Formats: sequence, structure tokens, C-alpha cells
Amino acid sequence: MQGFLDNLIRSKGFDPATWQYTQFVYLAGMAAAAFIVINFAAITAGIFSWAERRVAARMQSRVGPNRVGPGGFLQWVADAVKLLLKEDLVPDEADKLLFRIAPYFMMVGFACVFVALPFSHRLVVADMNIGLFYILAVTALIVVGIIMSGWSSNSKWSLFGAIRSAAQIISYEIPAGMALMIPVLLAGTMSTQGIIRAQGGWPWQWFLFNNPAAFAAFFIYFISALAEGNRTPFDLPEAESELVSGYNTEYSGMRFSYFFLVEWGNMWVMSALAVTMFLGGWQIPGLSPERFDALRGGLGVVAEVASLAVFAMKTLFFVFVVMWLRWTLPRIRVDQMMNMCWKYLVPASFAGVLFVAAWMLLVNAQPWLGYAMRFTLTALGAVSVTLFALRVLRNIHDTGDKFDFTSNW
Amino acid sequence: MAETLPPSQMQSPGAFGAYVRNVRDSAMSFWEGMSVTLSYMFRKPITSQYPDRMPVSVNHTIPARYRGFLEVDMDICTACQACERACPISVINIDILKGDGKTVPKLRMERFDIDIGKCMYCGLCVEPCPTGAIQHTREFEGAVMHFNNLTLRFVPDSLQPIPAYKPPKGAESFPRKPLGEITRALVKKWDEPPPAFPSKEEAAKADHGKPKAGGLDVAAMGRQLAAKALQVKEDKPKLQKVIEEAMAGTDCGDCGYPDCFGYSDAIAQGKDFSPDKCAPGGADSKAMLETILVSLKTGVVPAPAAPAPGAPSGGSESPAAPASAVPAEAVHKGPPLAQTLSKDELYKVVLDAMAGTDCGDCEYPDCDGYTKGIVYEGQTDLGRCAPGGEDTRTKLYEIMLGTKPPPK
Amino acid sequence: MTKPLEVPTMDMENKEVLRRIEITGDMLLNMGPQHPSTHGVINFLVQTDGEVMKRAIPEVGYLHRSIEKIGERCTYNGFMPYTDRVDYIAAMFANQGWAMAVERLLGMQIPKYAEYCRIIACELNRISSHLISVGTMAMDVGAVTPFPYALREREFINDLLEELCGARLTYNYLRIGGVAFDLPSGYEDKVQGFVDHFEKILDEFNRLITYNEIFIKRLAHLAPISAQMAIDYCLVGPNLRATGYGFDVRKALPYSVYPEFQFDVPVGRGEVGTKGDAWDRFWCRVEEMRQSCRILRQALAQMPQDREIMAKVPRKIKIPEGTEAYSRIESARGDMQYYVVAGAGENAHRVKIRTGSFTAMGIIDALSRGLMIADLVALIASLDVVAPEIDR
Amino acid sequence: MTFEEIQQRLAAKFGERIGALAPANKDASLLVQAADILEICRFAKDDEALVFDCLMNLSTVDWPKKNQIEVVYHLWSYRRRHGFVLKVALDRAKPEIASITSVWKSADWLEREQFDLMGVQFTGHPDLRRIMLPDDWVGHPLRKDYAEQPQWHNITTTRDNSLEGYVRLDELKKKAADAAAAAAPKKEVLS
Repeated sequence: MQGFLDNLIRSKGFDPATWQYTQFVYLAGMAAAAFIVINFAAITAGIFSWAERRVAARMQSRVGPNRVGPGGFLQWVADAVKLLLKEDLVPDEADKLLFRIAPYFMMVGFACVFVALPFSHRLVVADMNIGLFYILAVTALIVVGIIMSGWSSNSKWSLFGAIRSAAQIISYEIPAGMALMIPVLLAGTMSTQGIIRAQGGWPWQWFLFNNPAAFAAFFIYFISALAEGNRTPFDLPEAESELVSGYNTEYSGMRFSYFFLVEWGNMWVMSALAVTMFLGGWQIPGLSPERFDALRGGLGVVAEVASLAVFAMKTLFFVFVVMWLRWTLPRIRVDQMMNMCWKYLVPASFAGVLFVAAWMLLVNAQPWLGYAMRFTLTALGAVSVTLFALRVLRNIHDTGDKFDFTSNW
Repeated sequence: MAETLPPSQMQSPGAFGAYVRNVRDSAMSFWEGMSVTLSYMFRKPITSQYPDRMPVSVNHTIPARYRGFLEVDMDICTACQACERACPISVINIDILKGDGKTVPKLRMERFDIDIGKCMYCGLCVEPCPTGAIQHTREFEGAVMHFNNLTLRFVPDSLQPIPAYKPPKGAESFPRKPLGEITRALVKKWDEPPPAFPSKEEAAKADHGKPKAGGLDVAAMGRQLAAKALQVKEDKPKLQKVIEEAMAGTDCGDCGYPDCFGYSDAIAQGKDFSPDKCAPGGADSKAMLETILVSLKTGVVPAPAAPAPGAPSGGSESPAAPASAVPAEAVHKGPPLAQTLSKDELYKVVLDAMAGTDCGDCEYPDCDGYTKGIVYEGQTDLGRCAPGGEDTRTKLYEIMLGTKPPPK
Repeated sequence: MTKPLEVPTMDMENKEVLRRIEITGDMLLNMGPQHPSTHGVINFLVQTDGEVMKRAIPEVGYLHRSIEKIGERCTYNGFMPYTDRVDYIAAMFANQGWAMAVERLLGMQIPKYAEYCRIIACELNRISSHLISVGTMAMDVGAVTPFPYALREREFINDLLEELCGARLTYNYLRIGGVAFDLPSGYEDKVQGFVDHFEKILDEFNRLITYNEIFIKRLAHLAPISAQMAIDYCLVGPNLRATGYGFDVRKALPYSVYPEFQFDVPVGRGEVGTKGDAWDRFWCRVEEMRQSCRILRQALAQMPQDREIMAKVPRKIKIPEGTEAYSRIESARGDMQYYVVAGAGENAHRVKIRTGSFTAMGIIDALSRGLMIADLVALIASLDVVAPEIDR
Repeated sequence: MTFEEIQQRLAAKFGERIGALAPANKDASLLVQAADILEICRFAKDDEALVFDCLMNLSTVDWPKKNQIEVVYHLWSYRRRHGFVLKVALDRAKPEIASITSVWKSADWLEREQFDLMGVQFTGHPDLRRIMLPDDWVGHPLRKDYAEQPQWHNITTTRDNSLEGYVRLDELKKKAADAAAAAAPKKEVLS
């Protein structure tokens, strides 16, 4: 975005470096970008909450909200307005100050991530060379918000939820961080755009199928991201059956909507990061990034929109996978959660990093090995997807039902 | 005792083997589970969107036997109150005006309320109804704003009481309105204001002691019937008609006989001597039947009791204090039944006086044995019938010895 | 037994009521009575040190309607709707228990066809009760989807029973001496259709949740109960059979027409954890549903054709005072027992209903030592306790 | 083993303190003294032939006429598949009996319930508190002469019946109709 602003200033005939108002222009640009990004985050969070309720309903053989707007699409607007109008309770023994600012901490932690997240070929707020490092650092703020909200609600259940959530997020930072080291190793840079450019459009060019360790790293990252987003099977902090609703039990109205927004918005962040790192981001199959940069005028705009669409499609698929997991798996117990992190994910991710390092040396020596591995892994992936689809169809016919995706929406 | 080690420490040996097996098991079971939930994405959801987006209206989807709100078709209600007695939580409340059958119909219902807020829809009231007047409808949408709107009033205006229905003899089916029509009309709209109930004091002021016009004068009616019974003493069918007039005439079957004809015929033939079996008739029928029985036995109609002091000179005693039909000593006592009846007639009378539960408390195998002991083997201890208790004991003394039983 | 625990808690009028919990610096948690996973209104005073519980003292009585006192006021047939409310999730068994007790008081035999109607209604109700228990247990452990699947199947059973006797939950279908209604026309093939469909759904249910790795990890080795401890605490039904001791009243003390059916009694084998743990109790209930389907098939096949639903019973039932009767039936929650002492006149002198959930609650205190809070939730769900049955 | 054999076995052990079996029409039960209930139960559980390893049911029956409260123990042996009934008659004014929680654990809750609902004192019970009713409830509901207290902590235990309102409504309507009838000219009332 800074390049864009510099061109703007030059077009006005000033030299960005010397002109005394450049900082104000940057400030205005940042404000505009922030406004766009936060609205994008809020709207996607709302839409995901409606989408999740429809997906959950359909998976449980129910219908889900379909009254407000076409197919119930404006349900989230109704919810948002309801939450805004609801009374904003503060329990009297609560620690008033902490209770009030906790949601804003979480909001800040969540919104800052969008700075480094790419959307398409040129659409990114700031393509920093420390992009990934920045993202990992900023998500830590959410934990501060959660502990503050749990502690300040002055209720035993909230405290339980907060401490569980803190333990979970902090301990899963490590496997997530290590798993993300592998694409950094393969791409050689930490900037998110750089990592996407290092991959290609076709599946076998993705880091996911680059080598077995990267394949495993994707799953390790995905599981850790689930834990950091407090999503099933790690939704211990808001375990309905044990802690009623964990740290956000005492919140209501506007403040609750922030918790609500962060939880659903986090789904986009989690999936976008996974797609950026392992699935070739906005790369359009068949169009190499260099030729993409060279495109100008109408064709350039079309390619830009296509890259945005590709990125959005991949991310939405993974958001669907996150929802799908929530409505299938039961919840892990606290000690099993810690046990899984420290005994399964951390060793696996460390081993993965070492393996990739060795693997890159090997591929430099024997390049054909890389291609062979990529194609076999891609073939493996394709086969398992088809097997899964057949299994799903057999499930339907086993219980005597029919394939029916159109009725009773 | 089973010690409960925290499960995580019970990891099996061979950690790496367990590690791989755990990962494989998890992957396999997630694969299975996820395939099931995804398969439901491509199936028709089962739920239907009541109340407005229903493929077919909800009343047709409910089976015929559904037990919804109760409905009473007053045209075929015989006012026998069998449903009121059958209800475990007394949700049905019926007020009956007794009449002498000539100027005023014999039984008129002044009030028939069912509190559907308290009703538990158990269906016990529908079974004993002789004409099937009370039925469960398929109505269940009864949301109301005020608790007091939950009472269905089947007698629309208490000033025009509804006469009881006299079912034609041997009728099998009774014409009734289509099920649900009456209740649908009675269930109030959800936001209807509750009726303005008067406070307790206002109602007390309104309470007037004057007997209701055309009300039944039990004692006078009893003596009339007794006199008529004496004239037709030999002619059993006519006697049966007179006795049946004393009863409520609802054929409800609570007396153990199929209908009123059966019970009155048993009394007329001398097979049954208990005046208190007519439940709907209640105290009035019992008093009238006692007058008739005593007059049949003694051959003299009992004189009217002294008019209650201060009652208006109109000669009508207030029904509240029915003259005790059998002034204990005034009437000349005939010989006890033991001498007048033949052995098997006496046997039937004694057997009927007992509780008839064959409980064996009287050390005889059953009531039949005990009765044979009294009638044929001269058993003198008449107090052994435990379930029958005090009233059987007095009846047995009266039948066998014609005297009052000594205090226990 | 540790010293009873002492802690001051405020009573309604702020009177200091000494609740017997020791002050040891542990956190005192009131889990309930309004809590999403205590299966009705039950309160657990939990003394925890962080996540691990030292003791969980159950407090019951929030749903006490003293149905036994009402039994002394109602007539024999009038009490039947109240027995529905003893355990409204498996109401048919409570009806059957009361009907059998009073029939033993009267010493009467009921027609075979009526027995078949009772068995069909009871076995359908057993499946619907187990569906609720299995569904809520999956939800308490976090898997939300199996619950709507279980409820969807239960909805089919509710429709079947609604068509049979007019009510969906509190049936009041049985009468002293038989049943209230005959099977409606075409009912047999509807039940047959349901049973065929249901067995396929059971396999799918097993694939979805029973053998799910997280589900197994959460429930294996959780609060294992030995057969000896179960008998000592008088656990009954699936809870007892999960410990490996296969006692089923339908087999051990056959009543009604059960001897005419072939079905086996699922017994806990410790397939995934130790024998008698929470997973075994869950598995026993799933298998019992399969066996109930078998019974239903045989019942439909061997049904007599005389369609005589009621024995000859006097309208006013009078039983000499002091006669007693004891009836035992295999309810969905185990061995439900009625002890009835007849009173003078038309109602009973004393009615005592001993239910499976009541004694199952007694064992929670002993089992809860050292578990975590999430385990206590899973333990309560695995014992399938239901508040109305505990408090009556 | 049949009821008679069980009775003889107990009589052999305890001699004259064991009475005869109850008459035929009731379930075979044995009336024993309150004092030695603990001893009999322990013997019933430990004895090889009886092996009553489960106290199935413990109920109390209130007989105001005989001024007695009868405690009824239903025992069951899972191994021998036979059951038995022990009865103890206690004085109604002060029902007191030894607790058998030391023999069977299921007795703990069963006895607490009978203490709560019938007021029978079980001496030696580890934690004899009310189980169903609040701790400061007055009276024992299952007694025949129990009168419910009108309110508990100013929460009323009764609810007025809405039907009375309707009755008062009818009364008023009748009063108005009579007044109108009295004002109107007299005419013969015909059915």
C-alpha cells in the first residue's frame, strides 16, 4: 500500500521523500485501510456465524435460520442489531475497568493480523518482510484479553474458562510457530506475499505436497490453529456442558458481540494463513507470478479479480472444514489437550523442520527427487479425496436415504 | 476398591508404537465420523417449519387418538358425573340442579367447567362416559395471556341450565357434533383479557339463601314415591318404574348394574337392599330409596318430620336438611327379615350386605362361605366382615335380629 | 470415610447454615441445580483443587413431588397417570410396574394379547429412553451432532406411541388388568418399518460417535465400577451389566411374555478401557437398543390374534387392607420395583417405588474422588440418572 | 432357597428371636426385633447359604391404628437368585433403629430418604440429613397425620383455584337475573 501512496504523491508532482505532508498522507491511507479491513473482518464474522448455523443445521438434519432475508442471509444483521440494543451488564463485584477493556484487547489482537494477510496479487495492507513473525506476535494479544475477561467477571466458571483458554493458546503457539517455519524454510522469506510467490498455481507446486514433513506440518498447523481459535475439538473454554460459556458468560450486549466477532473472524484468519502458507494463496494455475506482474490494463484487472476469487474460494473451503469439524468431533479434556500438544505436536513439528532442512539439501543434490515426491503426494491426495467422496455416497445409501441437496432449504 | 488413576498416566509401554497407533486411530475415526456428517449435508433435513411453513396443516398430521383439549357435547351429556369422579385431580366441575321431573326436568346442569390449565390429558374421564359426550379433541394450541382464561365453560349461560340427555333404550351410537368444533369455539384468543372476577366479599353479598325455583323437595318426593310403591307392591314392573324414578336415571353403571333399570329391577325383585349405590343421585336418591324401602317393608308411609322451625309456611322444607326418612322408633318394627324370607332369599340378602371382596379376613375362604355359615350353619358372630366394617355389621344385625348392633 | 466437611453458606434469610464441607483452601463449586449437564435439577457441591475434584456431594430433592404420598390418595386406576411422571422418559415401564403390582394384589391374570401390547409399547419406550441417554451423553462430552440424530429417531417412536395411545411422553396407556387401547390398524407394519430403518441408523451412529477416538479417550478407564461395588451400591440395569455381571430381570425373573422371546443381554467387556467404565455403560445401552429391536420383531411375529385387551376388572377396585405386593420389572434404567400395601377402601395404604437412578446417585460421591470436572459431567451422563426418578 | 428354608436357617442361627413367617396372603416376610437387626443383616450377607449381597429396597409403612411404623427390608441375593423380606415394627412416637450402612452401601441413601419422609432415626448412619426436603422443613410428609405447613420461607405452598372466580361470577349473574325477575311482573314459570 505504501508504494501505491508514493505513486499517488508523485502523480501530484511532489517527491514523497521530501514533501512535508507525506506522513499525513500515509496516516490517511492507513486510516482508510484500517476502516476497510475492520469492516471486512466484522462482516465476514457475521456472515460466517449465519453460514455456520446453516451448515450445522444441515449436518444435523435440521433447517437452520431461513426467515430473515433470502435464505436467512440477513440473520447476522438481526443478531448484531439485537446485541447492540441489549443491555450491557457489568456484574457489581466485577473488576469494572478490566471487565470493560478486555473485549477491546481481543479486538485489537484480532484486527492487527489483517495487516499482513494477503487478499490477492496486489491487495495486501502492508507486505512486510517479517509478515509471518508479525502475525504470530500479534495473536498473543488475544490471550491477554481472554484472561482479563475471565478474571474480571469474578465468577468461578469464567475463571475456569479463562485459565483453560490461556493454557491452551499459549502452549499451542509453539507447534503452530514451528509448523509455519517449514514454508518459511522452503520459500526463504517470511513475507506472506513472498511465500505465495514461491509456490505455483498447480497443486503439485504447493508447499503442501512438497514433501511429507510439509504435508504433516499443514495438519499440525491446522490443529494448533483450531486450538488457538478455541474451536472444537478444543472448545474447552466455552464448554457448554461444563462451564456454561466460559470466559464470556458474564458479558452481554455490545461487549459480547466483540467476543462473538473475534471467534468467528478468527476462522477467516486461520484459513487464510493456512492457504497462504501451504496451498499457494492467490496463485492462478498456469500464470506465473512474473507474467502476472507484467500484466497491465483490463487484463491486469481481470487477473487481479481472478486471484482474489481463487484465494477466497480456498479460504472459504477451509472455513467450511473448521465448521464441519465442530459438528462432528467431541471435546478433548484439559489434560489430554496439554498431553497432545507437548507429546505429539511439538516433537512432530521439530522433527518436521529438521526433515525439511535435510530434504532441501537432498533436492538440491538430486532435483528429480523433488518432482517425484511432489507428484506422488499429489496423487495420494487426489486418491484419498475420491475415496472419501465415495464413502460419503455409500453413507447416504446405507441408511436408505437419497442424495438430495435441493429440497427443504 | 477400584483406584481411579488419572487416565493419561496409564499409557501403554512402547511409546512410539502407541504414538503411531494413536495417530492412526484418530485419523481413521475422524475419517469415519466426518464422512457421516458430510453425508447429511446431502440429505433432506427432517424438520418441518411449524406453524407457518407446513407442507400439510398440523391438525391432519396428528393421529386420531391424540389426547388434546377435552370437549363435552352437552346435547348427549346425561349429567351422571362419572367423568368428574374418574378425574384424579378433579379438573372437571359440574353443578347439577335436581328437579321433580314434572314441572322441571329431573337433572339440569347449571355449570360444566373443565380447567384445561390443570388437566393432565390422561384420558381417564373419557372411558366411563356412557354416551361418549366427553372426548379428547386434536386441539392443542391454547396459548393464553391470563391463567384464568384456561377454563372451558361448556354451559354457556348459568341462567339457562341444560337438561340432561335421556338416551333412548339400547341406543348404541349417539349423534354428536364433529369433534373439536365446540372446543375450538371455546378456546379464547391468546391475548383476550381475563373475565372480571368479583372479589370474595361482593360474591358473598350476592349469595341468597332462597331455594331455587322448581328445586326438588327430597322428603316430599320420597313420601310420594313410597305411597305409589305401596299401591303397586305386587306388580313388579310397575314397582320397578317407581323405584327408578327415585334414581338419577343416567345409566352410568357406577352401581355395578349395567343401567338404572337393572338396579331398580334388583330392588323391586328384592335381590338388592342397599339404597346408596346410585352415585350420580348421591344423597337425594339415597334418602328417597330409603323411604321407599322402609315403607315397602313396614307397609306404612313414614309421617313427614316436624317442619323445620322458621321455614316459610309454604310447607317446603329446605332441601338442605332432608328429613331423616327413617325416624328410628316412631315406625312400628316388623319381624326381622330372617323369619319372613326363605333360606335362599335370605342368603342373597346377607351376601349382598357384605363387602364382597372374598378377602378371607372372616376366616371363611370367601364371603360366600361366611354367608352360608350365617344362613345355614347358624354362625352367630356377625362382625367378622373387616372390609365391610361398621355398616355391614349393622345391616347383618338388622337382617338377622332386627335390632341395633351392640357397640363394638 | 473422610471427616464430614464444614463450610458456612448463606441460607435464604442469610442465616448461617453450616454445610458440612471442610475449609481446606480448595475451591467450592456449586454445580447445579440449574446446570446444562446435570440431567435435570440436581446440585453437586464440588470441592475442587483446580481441575481435579476432591469430592462431589450430590444434593437431590429439587424435583420431589412426593408421588408416593399421592399414591395413598388416588384410586388404583387414578394413580396410573402419576406413575408416568415418576420417569417421564421411560413412562411405559412405570405404568407396567404399577399395573403388575396391583394385578398381583388382586391375584389376576391378564389376556396374552394385552401382554403383547404392553411388551411392544415398553420395548419402543426402552429404545426412545436409551436414545435420549446416549444422545445427551455424546453432547455432554462435546459432540453435538449425535444428539439431534438420536432425537430424530426418538421422534419416529413418539409418533408411533402417539398413534397407539394418544400421548407422546406421559402415555397412561396401561390399565389394571390390560391396556387401554388396541393396536390401530396397520400398526404392525409401521413398527416393522421403523425397526428395519432403525438398525441401519444404529450402525451409522456407532461409526459417528461410539468408536470415535476422542470419545474413547474421554470415556475409557473413566470411573470403572467393579461388579462387587455395583452390587453393594445396588446399581441396576445397564450400569450393572456394564460391570460384566449380566443380570436382567427379563431373563432372571421372567415376567409377562418375555420367556417367549430370544434375545441376549449385552454385558460390558472392557473393549476399549477397563471393564465397567463409562464407555462400557454407553456401549451397553447402544447394544440394548439392538436387542429391543429383536424383541419387537419377534413380538410382532408371534402376536396372538384374539385382540382381547382387557381382563374383567370391577370398576371400583377394593382390596382388603394390609395385603402387600412386590413387582420387579426391567425398566430402561434398570430394576424398577414397586412395593404396594393395600389400604381400606379404594386406594393404597403405602406405595414405595425404588428406581435405578436413586441408587446410582448414591455411588457418584464415592466415584468422584480424583476425577476432573469434565469427567464428573461424563460420569453423570454415563450413569443415566434422571432427576424425576431420583426425587419422585 | 425357598422362604421357609431361609427362615429355618435364620432360626437355627438366632434361635427364638426369629418369629414365624407371615401369613400366606402376604409376601413371605419375617418380623424381627429392632435390637438385633444389624446382627441379622450381617449374618444374612456373610452366610454362605444365604449370600444376601444386595439390600434392594428399604421402605417404611405408617400404621397409626396399630401405633406402629413398620420398616421393611427387601433383601436380594444375586448369586443365589433368591430374595427375602425382613420387617421391624417400631413405636410410632419415637421410631429408632440401628443403621445398616455398614453392611450394605445402598442403605446410605435409602435410610436418609426414610429419615426425611417418615422420621425414622437410624442410629450410626454416617451422614443422616434430609435428602428430599430442605434442611429446615418441619414434619415428615409420608406420615398419615402430616399437615403441610402453609408456607416455607414465605413461599406459599398452595395456589388459589381459578374456578372459584367463575363460581363468584355466576353468583353475581344470578343475583342480577333474580333482581330483574323480581322487578318484572309475576308469571307462571313453566319448564
